[in-house]
Amino acid sequence: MDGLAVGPYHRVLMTDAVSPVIKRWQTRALIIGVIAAILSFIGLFLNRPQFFHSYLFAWLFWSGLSFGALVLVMMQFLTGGLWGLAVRRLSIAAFMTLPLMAILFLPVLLGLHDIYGWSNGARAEAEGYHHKAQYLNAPFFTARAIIYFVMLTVFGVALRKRMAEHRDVRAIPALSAGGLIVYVLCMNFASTDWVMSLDPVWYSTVFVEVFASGQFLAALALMTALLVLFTYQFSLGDAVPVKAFHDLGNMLLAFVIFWAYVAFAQFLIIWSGNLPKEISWYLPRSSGGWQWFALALMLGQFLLPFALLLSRTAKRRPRSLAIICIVIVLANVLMNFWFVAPAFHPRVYVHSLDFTELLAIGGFWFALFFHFLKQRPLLPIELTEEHRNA
Amino acid sequence: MHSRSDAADMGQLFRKRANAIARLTVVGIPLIIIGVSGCFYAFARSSFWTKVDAPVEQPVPFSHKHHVGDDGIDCRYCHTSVENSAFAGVPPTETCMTCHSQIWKDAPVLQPVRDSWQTGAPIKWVRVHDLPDYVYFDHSIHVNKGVGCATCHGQVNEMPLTFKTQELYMRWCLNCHRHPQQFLRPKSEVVSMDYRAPSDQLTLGQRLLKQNNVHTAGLTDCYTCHR
Amino acid sequence: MRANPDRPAVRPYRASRAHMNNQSPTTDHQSPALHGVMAEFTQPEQLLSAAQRAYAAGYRKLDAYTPYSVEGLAEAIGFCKTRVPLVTLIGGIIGALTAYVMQWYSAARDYPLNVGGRPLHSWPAFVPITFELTVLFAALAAFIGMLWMNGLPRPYHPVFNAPEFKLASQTRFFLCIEANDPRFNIDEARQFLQGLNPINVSEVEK
Amino acid sequence: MVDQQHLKPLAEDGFFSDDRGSRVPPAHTVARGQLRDDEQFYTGKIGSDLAATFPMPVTRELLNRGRERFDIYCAVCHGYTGNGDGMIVQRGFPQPPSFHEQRLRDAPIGHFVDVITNGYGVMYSYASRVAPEDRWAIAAYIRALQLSQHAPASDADPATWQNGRARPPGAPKSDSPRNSDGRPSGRPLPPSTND
Amino acid sequence: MSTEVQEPIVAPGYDNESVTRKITDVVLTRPVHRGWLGGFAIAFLLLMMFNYAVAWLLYKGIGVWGVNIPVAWGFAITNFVWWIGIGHAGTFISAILLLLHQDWRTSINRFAEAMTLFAVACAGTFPLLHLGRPWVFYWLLPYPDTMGMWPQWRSALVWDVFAVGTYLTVSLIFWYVGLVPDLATMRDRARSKFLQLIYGVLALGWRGSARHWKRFHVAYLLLAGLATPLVLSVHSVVSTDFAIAIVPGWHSTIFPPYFVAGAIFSGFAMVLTLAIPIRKYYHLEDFITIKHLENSAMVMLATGLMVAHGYLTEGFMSWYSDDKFEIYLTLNRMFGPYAPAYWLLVTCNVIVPQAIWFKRIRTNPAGLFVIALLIQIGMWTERYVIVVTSLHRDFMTSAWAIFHGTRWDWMTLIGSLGLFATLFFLFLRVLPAISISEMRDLVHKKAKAAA
Repeated sequence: MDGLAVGPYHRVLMTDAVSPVIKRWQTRALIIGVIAAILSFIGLFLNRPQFFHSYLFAWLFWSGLSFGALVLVMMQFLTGGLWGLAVRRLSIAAFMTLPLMAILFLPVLLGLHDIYGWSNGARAEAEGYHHKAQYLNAPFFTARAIIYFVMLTVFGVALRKRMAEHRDVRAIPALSAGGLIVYVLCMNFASTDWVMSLDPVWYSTVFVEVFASGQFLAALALMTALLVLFTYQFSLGDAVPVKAFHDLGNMLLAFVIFWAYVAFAQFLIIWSGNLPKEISWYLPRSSGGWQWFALALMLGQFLLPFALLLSRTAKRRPRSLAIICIVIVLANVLMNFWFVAPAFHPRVYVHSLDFTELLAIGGFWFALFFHFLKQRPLLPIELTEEHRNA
Repeated sequence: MHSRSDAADMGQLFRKRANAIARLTVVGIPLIIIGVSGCFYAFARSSFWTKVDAPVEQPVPFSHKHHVGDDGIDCRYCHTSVENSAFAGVPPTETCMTCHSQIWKDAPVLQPVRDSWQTGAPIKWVRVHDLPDYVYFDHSIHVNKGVGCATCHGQVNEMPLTFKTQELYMRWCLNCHRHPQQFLRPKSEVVSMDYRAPSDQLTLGQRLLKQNNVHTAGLTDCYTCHR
Repeated sequence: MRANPDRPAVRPYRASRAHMNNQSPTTDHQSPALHGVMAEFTQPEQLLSAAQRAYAAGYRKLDAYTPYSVEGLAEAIGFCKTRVPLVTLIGGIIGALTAYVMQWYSAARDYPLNVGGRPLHSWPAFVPITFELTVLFAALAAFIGMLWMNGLPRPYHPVFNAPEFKLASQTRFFLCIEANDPRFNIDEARQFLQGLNPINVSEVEK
Repeated sequence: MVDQQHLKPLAEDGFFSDDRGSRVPPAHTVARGQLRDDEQFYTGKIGSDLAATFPMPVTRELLNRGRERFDIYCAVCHGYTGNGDGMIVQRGFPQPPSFHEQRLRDAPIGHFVDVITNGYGVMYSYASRVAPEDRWAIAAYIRALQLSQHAPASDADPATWQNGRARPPGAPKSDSPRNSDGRPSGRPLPPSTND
Repeated sequence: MSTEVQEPIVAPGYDNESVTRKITDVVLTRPVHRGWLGGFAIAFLLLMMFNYAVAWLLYKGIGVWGVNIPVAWGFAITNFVWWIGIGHAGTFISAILLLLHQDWRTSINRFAEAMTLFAVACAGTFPLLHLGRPWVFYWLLPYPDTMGMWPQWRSALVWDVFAVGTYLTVSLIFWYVGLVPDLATMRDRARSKFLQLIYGVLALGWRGSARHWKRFHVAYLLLAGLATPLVLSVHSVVSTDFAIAIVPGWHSTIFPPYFVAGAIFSGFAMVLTLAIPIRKYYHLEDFITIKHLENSAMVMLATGLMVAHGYLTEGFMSWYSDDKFEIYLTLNRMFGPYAPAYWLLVTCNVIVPQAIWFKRIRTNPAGLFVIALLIQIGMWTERYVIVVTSLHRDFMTSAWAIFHGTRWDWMTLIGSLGLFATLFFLFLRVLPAISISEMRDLVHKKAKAAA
C-alpha cells in the first residue's frame, strides 16, 4: 500500500488493498466463533439452564449492536452530519448481520422454558396475569420476533441496496423515517418480550428507551472505535477529518447523557413510587452483589465517558476517543448482563458460559460484519466532499 | 479633556466616570439585594415584629409581679385548666372577684372588673401568646412532661404587665423538641418561678426523659404539632 | 449621529487634539493622552491579514474591533487561550457541591424528617436539584467570568473617540496599535498602518 | 391559616351579643359524661345532711393530691397550716376561721366539700376551679391538718413513739420544710406509688 | 444524502450594511404602525383581564377556580405545563441547533429565545398563584427561616422551583449575552440621545474587541452546552410532579422524555405561530425563509411522533400491566366523561401533524400556521387530560368528581396569552428581533461560499 501515488482517501476506496486484511480478520473471527461455540455447546450438556441464561445475555448484546447500527444509519440519512458519514459504511456492514442475529435467536426459543418463567403458563390464572398470559406465550412471542426481524431486515437491505446502486436515493430519507418508526414500534414490544418479561410482574413505559438508547450507544461506540482502528491500520491519515471524530465524540457524549437520563428517570420514578410491582425490577438488581454491577454500569456507561468526553482534546484525538468507546462498549456488555443475570441469581453469579457464548456469537457477528465490510469502500464518497468544503 | 459635543461626535457616549458608576452598579445591585433581604431577615427577628419584651396593653393593668411575685399565688389558682387541657385558661371575672370583692374593692383601676361582674359581660383580655391556628399546642402535655411555665413564659413573677419573652417561631419550638433534655425539670418544679437549672442539666434531662416517658423520636414529626 | 451608508468611504485624516497639544508625541510614546493609532477596513479578511502583519512586525499591544466574531482574529493578535471554560467548570463544581451538601445537610442532619419511609439521605431525590444548581452556577460563572475578563461593563473607552468608530458595531473593521506597546512610535505606527491599505488611519486620544 | 375559621377557647366572637365564643351550657342540660348523679360525691351531702364519710377510700395519694390543691387554692387565705393567716389575709382580706377551731374539727367531712362547692360567707364558690374529686382530696387534707395539731396520743403506736420514730401528738408537722411565711420551699412531696 | 435542491436560509444580495439596516429599522426608524398598535391593544386588554382575574383570585382565594378535592390541580397546572413546554423550543433552537451547527437557526433564535423567556414568565405565574398564598413563595427557597424548616427535597414540586428558576435565569443570561453586541449596534445607530443612553447602558460598553469576541464566543457556546441538558431536565422535572406520585395516569416512567418531546412539539408550534405573521408583517421573508418554516415543521413532525409513541406505550403498558386501576384509567380517558378532550388531543397531536409529511403542506405558511395552532390546542388539551382525568377518578368511588374550569379559569388562561403577547409586542418594538451580528457573519459566509 505504501508508495502508491494516490491520496489517502483513494487508498480507502481501493478495496483490493484493504479487503485482504479484512478477509484475514474475518477468518480469525470465524475461528474464534467456532471454537467458542463448541465450548459453549459442551456447556449445554453440563448446565442446560445456565447455557440459555448466558445465551440470552450474549445475544442481546450482539443483536443490540446490529439494531443500533441500523438506527445510526437511518438517523444519519435523516439529519445528515459528519459524524454519521464517517461511520456509515461500517454501520451498514454492521446491520447486515441482522439476518444472522435472527437465526441466532433460535436457541432463545429453544430455551424458552429455561429463560422465561411465564413460558409454562403456570401463573396465567393468577390475579394480574390475564393479559400477560395473552401476550406472553410461546407462539405469539415467536411470531413477534419474526415480525421484528423481517421488518427491520427489509428496511436495512433496502437502504443498503439503494446506497450501493445509487438508485432511488430520493426515497432514502423517507425510507429512513419509516424505518425509524418501525424500529421504535418493534423495540417497544421487543424490549418487553426479551428483557422486561424476565420479571413478569414488572412493567415500565420508558424501558424501551433505556433499551434502544443502549443499543444505539453501543453501536456508535463500537463503530467509532473501529473507525479509529482502521484509520491507523490502513494509514488513512486525514481521510477522516478530525472534525468527524470531534462530532462523533459529541454524539457519544449526547447519547451517554441521554441513556443516563432515561435510565435515571426510570429509576427515580420507580424509587419514588416504591410500588411492589415496579420496584421488583430494582430490588434483585441492587442487592446480593449486583449493586456493584449497577455502580460499574453507572461509572462505565455514564460518569467516566461523560467526564472524558467533555474534553475537546479527548474528542479530537482518535486514540483517546477509541479508549472511551471501548469503555462504553464494555459497559454495554455489563448492562445486558445486569439486565439478565439477576433474574436468575439473587447473588452475584458469573459463569464461564457467559464468556464463551459472548465470544461465540461475537465471532460470528464479526465474521459476517467483515464479510460485508470488505465488499465496499470503508468511507463514503461524501466524506471527501464534506472534507473539502470544511 | 474634551467637551461633550466633541465626544458625541466621536461616538463617545459616556464620560470617564461612567466606568466607575457602571462598576459600582454591578457590584452594588447584588449588595443592595443582599442588604434588603438582610433587613427583612433582621426585621422578622426584631422585637418590633415579634413583640418580644413589649408589654401588652390590657383593659385592666393586671400585674403578675404583684399576684405571683409578691402574693405568691400559684399559677394554677387562675390558670386552672393548664394541667389537663390544651388551653391553660384565662380566669373568669369570678376569680378576680374572689378576693377583690373584699380588698381593693373601690380601686378605680378595677372598675372594669366590677362592671364585668355586674353586667356579666366578660373582660376582653388581649392575648399575649397567640400561636397560629394551624399549630396544635397543648399545655397539659408540656406541663406534665416537665416543661416549666417559666421556660416558655419567662419570669412572669417579675412582669408588672405581661409580655412575651420568646418569639414563638417554629424554630424556637424545634429548639426544645429536638433536645428536650436541655429544658426539662422535675415535675414538682414545673410551676416554680425560682427554679434554676442545675449544672448537670443534661444528666438530669436524660433521666427525666425516661422518667416522664418522653419519646424524642416523634417530637419533630409534622403531625406532632400540625394536625 | 446616525451612520450614513452613502457617505464617502475615505475621510481626510484628522489629527486628534491630543496630538496637536503634544509637541513631540514621537519621542514621548508614553503620552498619557494617546491611546493608540487606529486603522479602518471594509473587509474582515483585510483586517485579519493586517492584524497578522502587525503582530509579525512585533506589535503586541494590539486590538481589533469588528461587528461580528471573525474567526482567527483573536489568535492573530496573539490571544489564544481564554479561561472562560475553566471558570465555568469551577462554577459548575461549586454548584454541584453546594446543592448536594445543602440537601444532605438540611434533610439528613439539620432536620431529619421521616417522609414516607424514604431514607433521610435520599440520593436519588437529590439528583435533580444538584443538576439544576450545577447548570445555574456554571452559567452564572460563564456569564460573570466573561464580563469580568472582558472588563465590562465599561461604557467609556478611548477607542470610542476614534472617528467612525460607531461603524465598528455595524459594518467596518478596525485595528488599533496601542500606545503602551513597548515598540510604539506614533509615526512608525501610522506609517505601518497606512501601508496595510486601510480606508482611514487616525490617532485615538485617551 | 394563621387565623382559621374556628374559635380558640374563650376567644371573642361577634355571633352572640355578649361576644363570647365559648357558650355557657343552657340551664338543665347535661353534657356527655357530666351527669352528676352521685349526690354525696358531688355535693358532700346525703339528702339534706352533710356527709360524714368519704365516697372513696382515703389513701396517701389522695392526701398528697389534697395537699397540692390546698396549697394552690386554699392556702392563699387559709394559710398553709390552716390557721387562716394566708397572704391575702395579710393584704386585708377578712380573716377566715382557723381549721383548728373545735367547731371545724367537729364538722362532718361533707362540710368542707360543701363550702368549696358553694362558698361560705365572703368565700366564693370554688366549683369552677376545683374538681369534685379534688374537693374531697382537699377535705381529707384539711382533716390531716387538723389531726396534725390535735391528734390523740392513742393514735400513735406506743412502740414507735417510744423509739422516737414518730413525734408526740401536737408537735408541728414538718415532714416538708417550710419557709418562714409557710410556703413550701420547693422540695418534692413524698413520692407516692403512682407519681 | 438528499439531492433535493436546498432552499436558502437567507436570501442572496445582503451585506453587513443592509442586514444591519433591515433589522434595526424595525425598531429605530419604522413608525408605530396601526397593525402593531391594534395587536398591542388587544394583547394589553387581555393582560388587563389577566390582572383582573388574578386580583380577584388573590382577594377571594383559589376557590374561585373550579379546583377542589379530588381534582385539586385544574387549569393552573395545565397552563403551567403548557407554557413551560412552549418555552422549550426557544432553547432548543438557540442552544441545541447551535451545537449541531445548524446555521438556519440564526435568523430565528433571538425571537425564539424571547418567546422562551415570556413563556416561562407566563408559566411561572401559575404555580405561584396555585400556592394559595403567593406572597410567601419564598418559603420554597432554602434559607434559615424562622420555622427552622427546609424545603422538602424529596418533593418534585421543590425540584420544579429549582428547575424553572434555573431555566429562567440561564435563558435570560443566554439571551442577554447574545443581545449585547446587537445592543451596541442599536446604541450606535440610535438617533436620539435618550435611546443612545438606554442602549448604551444595556450594551455595557461593548466595543467589538477581538479578545472580547473570543471570550464571548466561548461563553456563548458554553451557555449553549449548559442550556442543552437544561431543556431535557426542565420538562422532565415538571413531569415528575406527576410521575413520582402513585396516581394512575401520572405514575408512568416514560413521562420525562415524553413531556420533553411534547414540550418541543408545542414549542415549535408556537415558533411557527409567531414567525409566520412576523415575517409577513415586517417583510422578513428574506431572513425567515420557507426553509426555516419547513425545518421547524420537520422538528414538529418528529417530536409529534415521539408524543404519539408515548400515547401508544402508555396504552399498551396499561393493558400489559393487568392493573385494574391502570386499565380503568385508560378506558376512562378514551370513553369516559372527558372522552371528547382525549379524542381532540389525539386528532390535533397525532393525526394533524401527519400532514407535514407532504412537502406541499410543509412549505405553505398558511397551512403550517393552521397546523401549528391546532397542535397548540392539542397540547394544551393533552395536559388538561393528564391533570384532570387522572384525578377525577380516585381509588375510592366516594371521591369521584367532575371538574370544569370556571370563568376565572378561562380568564386566567386567555389572559396569560395577553401577558405573553404584550411582552412579545414590546420586544418587537424595542429590541432587534433577529441577531444582527450572527446574521452578518452568516451573510458573509454565504457570500464567500457562493463566490
